[in-house]
Amino acid sequence: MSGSLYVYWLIFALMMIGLYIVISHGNLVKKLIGLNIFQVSVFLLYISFGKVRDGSAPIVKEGIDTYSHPLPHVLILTAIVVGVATTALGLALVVRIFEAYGSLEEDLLHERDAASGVDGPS
Amino acid sequence: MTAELPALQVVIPLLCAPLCLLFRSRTAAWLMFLLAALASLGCAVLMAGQVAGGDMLRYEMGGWEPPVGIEYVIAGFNVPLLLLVSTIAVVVAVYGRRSLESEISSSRIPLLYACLCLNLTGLLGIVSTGDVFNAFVFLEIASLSSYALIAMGKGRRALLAAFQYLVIGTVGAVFILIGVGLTYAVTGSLNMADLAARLPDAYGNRALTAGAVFVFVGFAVKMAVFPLHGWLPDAYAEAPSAVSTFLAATGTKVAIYAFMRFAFTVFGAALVFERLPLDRIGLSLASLAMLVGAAAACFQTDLKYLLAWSSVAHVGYIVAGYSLATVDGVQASYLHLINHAVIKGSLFAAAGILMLRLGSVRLEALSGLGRTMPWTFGAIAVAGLGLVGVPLTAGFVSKWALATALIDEGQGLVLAAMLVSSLLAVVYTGRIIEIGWFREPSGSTAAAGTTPVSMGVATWALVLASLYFGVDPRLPASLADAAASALLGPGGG
Amino acid sequence: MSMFVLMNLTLFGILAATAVTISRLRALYEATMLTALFSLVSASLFVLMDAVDVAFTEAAVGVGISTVLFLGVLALTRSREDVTPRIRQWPARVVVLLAGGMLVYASQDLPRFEGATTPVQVHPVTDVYLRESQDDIGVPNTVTSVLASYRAHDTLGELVVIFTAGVAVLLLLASSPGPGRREEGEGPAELVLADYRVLRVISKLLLPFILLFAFYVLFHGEYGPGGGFQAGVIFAAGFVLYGLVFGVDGARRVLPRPLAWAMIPLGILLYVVLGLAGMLLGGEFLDFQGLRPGDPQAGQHLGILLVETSVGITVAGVMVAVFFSFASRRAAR
Amino acid sequence: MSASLLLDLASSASLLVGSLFVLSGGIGLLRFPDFYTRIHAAGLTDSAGAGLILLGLLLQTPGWETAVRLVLIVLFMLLTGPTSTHVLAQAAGRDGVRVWRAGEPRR
Repeated sequence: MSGSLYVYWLIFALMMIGLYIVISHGNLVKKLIGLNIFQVSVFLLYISFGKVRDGSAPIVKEGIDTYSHPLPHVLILTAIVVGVATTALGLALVVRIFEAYGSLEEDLLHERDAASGVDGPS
Repeated sequence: MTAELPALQVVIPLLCAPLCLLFRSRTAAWLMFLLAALASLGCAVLMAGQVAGGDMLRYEMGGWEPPVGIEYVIAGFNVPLLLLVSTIAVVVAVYGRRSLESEISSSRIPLLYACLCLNLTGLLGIVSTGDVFNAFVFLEIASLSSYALIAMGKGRRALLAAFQYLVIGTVGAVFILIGVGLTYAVTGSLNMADLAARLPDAYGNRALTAGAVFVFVGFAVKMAVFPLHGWLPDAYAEAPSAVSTFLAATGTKVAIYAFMRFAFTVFGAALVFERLPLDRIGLSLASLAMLVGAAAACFQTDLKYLLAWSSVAHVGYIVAGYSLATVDGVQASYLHLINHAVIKGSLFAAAGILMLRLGSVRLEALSGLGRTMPWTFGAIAVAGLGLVGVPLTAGFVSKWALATALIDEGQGLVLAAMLVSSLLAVVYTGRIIEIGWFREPSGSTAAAGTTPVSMGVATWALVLASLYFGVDPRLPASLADAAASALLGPGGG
Repeated sequence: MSMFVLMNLTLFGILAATAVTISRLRALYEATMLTALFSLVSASLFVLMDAVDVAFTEAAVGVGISTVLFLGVLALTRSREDVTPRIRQWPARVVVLLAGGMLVYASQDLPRFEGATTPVQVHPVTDVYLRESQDDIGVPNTVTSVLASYRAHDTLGELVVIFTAGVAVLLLLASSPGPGRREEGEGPAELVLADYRVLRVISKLLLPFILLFAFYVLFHGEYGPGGGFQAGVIFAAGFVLYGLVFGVDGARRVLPRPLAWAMIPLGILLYVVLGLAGMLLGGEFLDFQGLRPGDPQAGQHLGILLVETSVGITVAGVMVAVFFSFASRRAAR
Repeated sequence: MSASLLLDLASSASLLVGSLFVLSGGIGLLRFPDFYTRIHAAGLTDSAGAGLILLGLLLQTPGWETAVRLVLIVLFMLLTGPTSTHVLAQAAGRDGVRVWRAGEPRR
């Protein structure tokens, strides 16, 4: 049984590395990179659900009977788009944050906020 | 035409968003948003009439029968939310015109209205859809637009708040994606009704259990349930006033609805409450949220932060209600959801008026408000009493229903937490009233222009609605009743 | 061990090594390039698992667009990360352990990888998508028919997401004055790669072919991997290349800003109007069967083609606008 | 010796040599001492390695449709690979990256 599960375990490991980067790193760009890795690994998980042994890409041709399932592919196409949309928005925020604070380190940003007064947005 | 309503109510706001971009004029964009809000309200009212008898509207997108295609399902469980979201959108459209103009540079306003339309589209889509993956897509529409809207706040902290929300929110969304994926692997389906039919065979499957956990954790992030509430205070407090009003009254509420929809009509109470101890976890987190949120609200020095923390507490009340998994509990929870949306909306709206006239919503700047701005202060005071749950306000009705439901189930500790939290609400509301009524006006308070009529009217409309729901709670109560019976009844989903 | 397993394991090994290295690297340019590598290798894995459309998109997006955006942002900000304080690692470890534990728990009951009788494969929709679609829609690439017809509403949502991102980026970057921003054209001499003659000649030579390829991908989506989204990204990539080599102003001369901005709402309007047309012709929203009265298959064909086109227009517009927003931010500094 | 066997042999040979080029490019990237020598190794992977592998595949294609695509890919790689290597080297030269001389430490 476990022989057929190796793919899932590998994917889970990748997902967790991504999640770890998101939470543990204080740099905002690095967080977004981690988010990317986390998302791509989840995409791999979905695609692995659709794969059939000896299947081929779900483009119908004469003489081919076994196809992998097209639905996960469609879902992940959508999810990739969502991912890049999030990345673009996050990066735009990063640029603005850097212009406003001069730093991208989360701890430093909070320090600078505290220094400028809790209620006194500049 | 009436058969097309489920699609139209989402498509019209969607269509308005690109039009805002094309016209690039402030007035035209505002009209578009108003049109979007009014149209969705109209559709919601018509659909409420259609499902009043306990019927269910199903709409097959593209003419493909589910589970092959995507369907929209409108029934008792989501009509109240459609009404709520679109009503708040109309109020915010009226309110926001002057408020946004005072807080945002004019070149950005058309884009901002486009984002508001998109946010409305996303929220309505999550509420109406009957497909789990489609719900994820619309959740992302709502989330992305709200990140952008929050970042438009005045200070630089708004940017940071938006970024933090983006990271936490995306992790939550990916969790939902993982959960949906695991469920899909076990059942092969994405349609909620189809899932509900197939899942009982798979009960006991560990992948399914884990999938449910991931979905619930993901939605808990979007709902800002303690301890995943970290993003909420900053996001709500730093956003532009009109945006805070809209998001505070709708954003978390829609996530809560989605949670209930997944829990009761997709995974089913048998999985969620028997195999997973979600009731106990929900009740304990809810109690903690009530205490922590209310206690933190007492220590805030800024009105918007105070209100945002109080939202954390009130999410706790709502979670406590449906975690009981009884009809009374869900009904109370739904009722509180509606009432709290109206009350919190009016409070954030009032805070927006203060922001416009005083340039600040720090509590010390409010001294003497009762004399300089009696109407706005009155709105804050009346709505604040609603937060506490004083009789004759909407807050009292739903808290009473919640307390009864808790007593029926013998949840004494949660009830105690609720009482303590309400006492703390007395403290923080009392502070505002004390500062506003008993202190002498300071220099900055005295120097203020006049409140735009549109903003005052919008704020008071919400306040009066909350009062009306307190005196005559038939409308929200009947909606909540229908919702609870549709959620828990047979064949839901 | 079969060839398939071997290739799988190798690629996963590369992925894991890349991810760990990214986590440890403090130089962000390098981390960004490795992220692109991560995307590329996962695209190879997608091909291995028969998801050619997904692989195509991941390669275009993960390796192309998002890498360019990351690099642009690094050029505007700092490219070095501070040392992560040890105290931050504990919450991360706890969360990762909890989530990972949950996943391992789940994996015990997951259906067998590559199994032909998993719930996913035996669900009735499989047959509809793979067999009946040939009669209902008649498009060989079933991914396209599911994407643009069966689940066209998801695709509309996807388009709205990318539209939202475009609006949000414009809201945050383009229309704001930014510190020290000057009028267009007066900015300090920006780094223009046009000084490199070989690069200039080659990119001019390639540009028409890139745009042509975008159209090929758009219209070939029914028969092979490809479709509106990939086409839009490739189309935008052509202009991004042009913008990188000849500067933002140079690219603006080729694709004026109002045009790029007009493309953003245009695609989405086309999509919605198409959906409403289905409604007016007596079907549901996004029902394409009535587009050609009497011939539902031809109607579906037309619908799918228009869906792909509208997706392509908006995606290209958003990508170009987003890139220009970042790039002109740089010109302004 | 039939024509198909000859084709197979030629294709295998070119695949093998191409793979060797890729391998040596990878080793070079790791072992060479400075920027210029390293991009030389990288360029080798791009042009000779990938080119030979594509040629090997071209000899194996069943129909002309695939062959046309492979030829296009080869052309594309022949245009882009050397260009990027060239631009990288030129940019490094402008930035004043010096060429490594024997005896200096690795950079």
